[in-house]
Amino acid sequence: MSANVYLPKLAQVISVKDEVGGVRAIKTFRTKFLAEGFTHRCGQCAMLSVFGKGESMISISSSPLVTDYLQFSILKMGRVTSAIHDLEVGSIIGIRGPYGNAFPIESWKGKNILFAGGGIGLAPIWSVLQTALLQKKDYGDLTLIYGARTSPDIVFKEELRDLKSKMTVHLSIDVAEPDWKEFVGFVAQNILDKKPSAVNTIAITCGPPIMIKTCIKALSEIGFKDEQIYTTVENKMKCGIGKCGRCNIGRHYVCKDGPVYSWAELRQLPQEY
Amino acid sequence: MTEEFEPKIVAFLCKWCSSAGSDLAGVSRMEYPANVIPIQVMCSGSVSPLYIFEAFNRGADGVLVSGCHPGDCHYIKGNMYARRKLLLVKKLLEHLGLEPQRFQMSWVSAAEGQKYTQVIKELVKELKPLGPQTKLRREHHG
Amino acid sequence: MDKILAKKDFSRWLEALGAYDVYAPRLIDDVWNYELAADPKAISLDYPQTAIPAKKIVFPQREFFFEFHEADTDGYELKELLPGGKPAVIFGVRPCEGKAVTLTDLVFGGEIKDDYYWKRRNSAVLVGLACASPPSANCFCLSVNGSPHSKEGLDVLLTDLGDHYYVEALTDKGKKLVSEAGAVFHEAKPGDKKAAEKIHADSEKKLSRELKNIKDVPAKLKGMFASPFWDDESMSCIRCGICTYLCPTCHCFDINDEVESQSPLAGRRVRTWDTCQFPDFTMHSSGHNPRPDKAARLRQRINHKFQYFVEAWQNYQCTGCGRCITLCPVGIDIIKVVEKVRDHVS
Amino acid sequence: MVKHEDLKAEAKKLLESGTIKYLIAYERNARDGKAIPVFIKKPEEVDKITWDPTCFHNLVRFVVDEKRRKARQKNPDTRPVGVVVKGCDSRALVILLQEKFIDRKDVRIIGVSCETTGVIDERKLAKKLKGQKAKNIEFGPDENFVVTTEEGTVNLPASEIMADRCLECIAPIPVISDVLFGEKTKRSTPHPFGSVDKIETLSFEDRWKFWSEQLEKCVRCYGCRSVCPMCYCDECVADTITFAVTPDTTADEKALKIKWLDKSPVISENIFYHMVRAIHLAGRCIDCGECERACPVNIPLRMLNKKLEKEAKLLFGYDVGFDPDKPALISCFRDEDPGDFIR
Repeated sequence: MSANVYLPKLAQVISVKDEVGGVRAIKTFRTKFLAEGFTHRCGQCAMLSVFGKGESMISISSSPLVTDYLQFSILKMGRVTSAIHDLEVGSIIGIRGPYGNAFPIESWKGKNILFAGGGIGLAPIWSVLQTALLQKKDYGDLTLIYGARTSPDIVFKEELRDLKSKMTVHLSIDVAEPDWKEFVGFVAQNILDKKPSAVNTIAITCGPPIMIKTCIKALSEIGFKDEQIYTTVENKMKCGIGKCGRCNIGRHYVCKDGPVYSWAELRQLPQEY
Repeated sequence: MTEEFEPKIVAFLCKWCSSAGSDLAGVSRMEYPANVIPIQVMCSGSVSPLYIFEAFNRGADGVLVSGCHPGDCHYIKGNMYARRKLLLVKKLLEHLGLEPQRFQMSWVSAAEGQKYTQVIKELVKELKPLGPQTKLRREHHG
Repeated sequence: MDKILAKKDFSRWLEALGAYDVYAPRLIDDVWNYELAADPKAISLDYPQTAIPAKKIVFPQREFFFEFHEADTDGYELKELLPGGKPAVIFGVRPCEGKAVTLTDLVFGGEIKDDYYWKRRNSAVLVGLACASPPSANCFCLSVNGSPHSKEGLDVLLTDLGDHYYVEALTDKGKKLVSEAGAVFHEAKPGDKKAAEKIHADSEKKLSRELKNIKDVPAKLKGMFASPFWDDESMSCIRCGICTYLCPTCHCFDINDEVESQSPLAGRRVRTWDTCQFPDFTMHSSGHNPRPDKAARLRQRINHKFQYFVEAWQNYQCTGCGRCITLCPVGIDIIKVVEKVRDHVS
Repeated sequence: MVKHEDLKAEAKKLLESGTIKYLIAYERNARDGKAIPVFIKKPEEVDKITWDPTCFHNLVRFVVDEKRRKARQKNPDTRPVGVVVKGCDSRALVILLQEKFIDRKDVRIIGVSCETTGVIDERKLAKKLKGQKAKNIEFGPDENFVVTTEEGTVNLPASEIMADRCLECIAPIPVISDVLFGEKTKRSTPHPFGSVDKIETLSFEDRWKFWSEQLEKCVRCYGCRSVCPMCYCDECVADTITFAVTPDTTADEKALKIKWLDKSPVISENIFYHMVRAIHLAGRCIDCGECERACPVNIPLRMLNKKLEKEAKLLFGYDVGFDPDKPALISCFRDEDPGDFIR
């Protein structure tokens, strides 16, 4: 098979989990390559192909240390993602990648890591979080501050429940609900409320664009310097290899030079994302 | 025996009259060629030019829009709007070079099962000599 | 050694190129374009600028990536559709388009190669024609590190000496092309060389337009990202794709699936040109659009060519061919816009 | 003769009094002496205004842009915009009023009569000048254009270099305006559908050969749609590049949206796009000829719309763009509309 970069490798869906129902449905898929596939690093993405519909760039949410499947959590958004949501176990899907840079997780050894996620933003964080958990001794303490619009919108519900035993987890929902005990408000407000220490800590924040902007402001307020804050940028992508010219911010092609950026790097680029 | 060309005709039939007319033809066991792919519409006035262009784009050899006689329209004047709009479509298609027989209109009421079969027979007879419609058809190779 | 080709023997060279798909400029409905040459005798290289640049042969507007169809084992079979057929030889490529191809090479090259582009690019032979006089009213190649007789990206450079061409074979592909009909060419005499060099020198003085000292335009652009300058400049833009589709260095593309039959599913993944001037180029499926209006898109077109590409490859992504000026329906002039950026006082 | 001073004086009056937000007019482009659209905000800039045979743009296109821009602004300046319109352009305004896309109070119309001539066709002029570059073109006496090139000035008969749209023009005088410049001369147009009649003499096969060759050249740059004042849909049904999506558009709406044609510039998709555009311009196209001028590969697009304009006139007695209160062509009918083609 030539290394033709546009030719997807075929993979089979081995498990489908309904994370969130309703109009903004989210499902988590695990896929296994039919022939030889590829390995990835935390934060990298892959182009998922549904033949006849098109392609969509999705971040790989499983840890690179997990080798027998690739996991993708997908929000039902448009033509391709809706087609992916119709797939069942056993369906065949095209995958090409891995694309983009990765979180520099090796350079964070010995540091604490704070994860600030919103809605589907937990997916790109999950690969880093799982990797850090599997190498717990190499890292300081891990904290997750995660929020969603409503409690049904929370992703990885079961995993979050048994995560509480391994690391500090603060959840939040935007609007109060009768039996909701934890924080009510936006993730950024939750950060200001919990005030995690910025000493020797790396912060990663992913989610809708407005959430990222408010969280970065909140993190800066509680002492995080620009180089300590990392995020991923979601732009429309078609080729995934920095050729089709679509996803650029300034001279950077997000699909190749991103999607992972430190706030120190991102704030130098034109604010066009 | 070389296989004789059988034109594929997409027919937009108004639910209130022509479609009922075609049902009457079927119920009465009337014989007529099976070249038609019927699409029921609420009124001939609701047939957008897009449907007609799409039918030809997907390979239809002929398109028929059949509605109610003037005065019979369930929505009073839908067929009158269709008469004007689809004549413009017909003129445009002919301007581009599509043979006039390929796009036609007819008035067929719910009671005219016989006329429906007559219209289809004539249509097939006129389309057969023209052969397959390759002008507006979507090609995939090359 | 350089060679001489009598114009009357030109068609004999073409006739010897059976192994190639021969493209040459042809006039159809008052518009010149590179077309497959039907009759070698009818080709003449006396023509102004083509509407669509030579990029359309190396990077065609529509290209198949692969075929997919549903296999019976409820999987899919993919059939790669790499470009094949005879190599292309393109006659009459202007030096600005030759250089443009070297710029698209940078984009499609790098550590991840685009096989489709390179299959055509590696086999294509570009026969340039030096511009004795500017082919368009808006040529400014000299202002963007180019020249009317530059050899960049070309395999052969012809210079019109009146009744014969001065032929310089520049690359192996060029030398091979010349050797296809070696007998037709004669050794160039020193007088011919001097004549050609004189034409080259003279042509530099005849350029129709220029864009002076734009050294610090990239830095200026960096500071003007949020300036209302872009709203005023883009007021008359009508958001069509002419300036980018017909630009020799624009390389943006789209990838879509075209379905031939639904069940069993069969179709092709197709690459087509795309342009940053269309709203859906950057629009997320949520409706969020980082470039919501035509001011942002004009800014992107200018920044990409005079800042981002310069930062990435130390070269302007504009070779001064002037098509976007000539063909813009509302007269937006990239030279004027860049001059205003140069003189902009924030 | 329309005097530039009158135009400038009117513009200055409107700008100084603040009745208009800005004026959309023509300015001479120093590069090649031809007119380009200009947006004049301050009274002292009125000297830029020109009126000459190269004012071929239909400026009503920018009235449509203004409406879109106003819709996006939080508290927009609701004063009207001034716009200079020729006879054909003014009928584009009539259509926008007829379709309630704009209100009469949104525009302050400065009408300019083409009198007995019109605007040039750049390609005809270039052929006539055989390589020389025109530096300046003015209206001249008794239906001549005064063309200045490097070699000097020459009087060319207008009819030889005028655009087809003007040779077949049925309304040289603006049908709607707040102020009108130039004589209201009557003009007889012997064959207003001349270009279309040529096609009708061809057989169906020859017509198809002509149109398939022409529309195969289309590169789908959408210059024809972008330059057209009648093409103001937020989301074009034929080939949406705008796709009006809001945060609460559901995924299913987006997924189930019909993709009428492929993005590939092949004959079947090109012709589908051009047919949809032509049929959507039936009874709306006022033949300003800008689509044909903007087309970089020179496809005779006018002839598609002109055909439907002719049919609307002959079959339905419908005149396009003269009366803002009349219903649209396809939202009215007459009992005596032809029906002989119906079985």
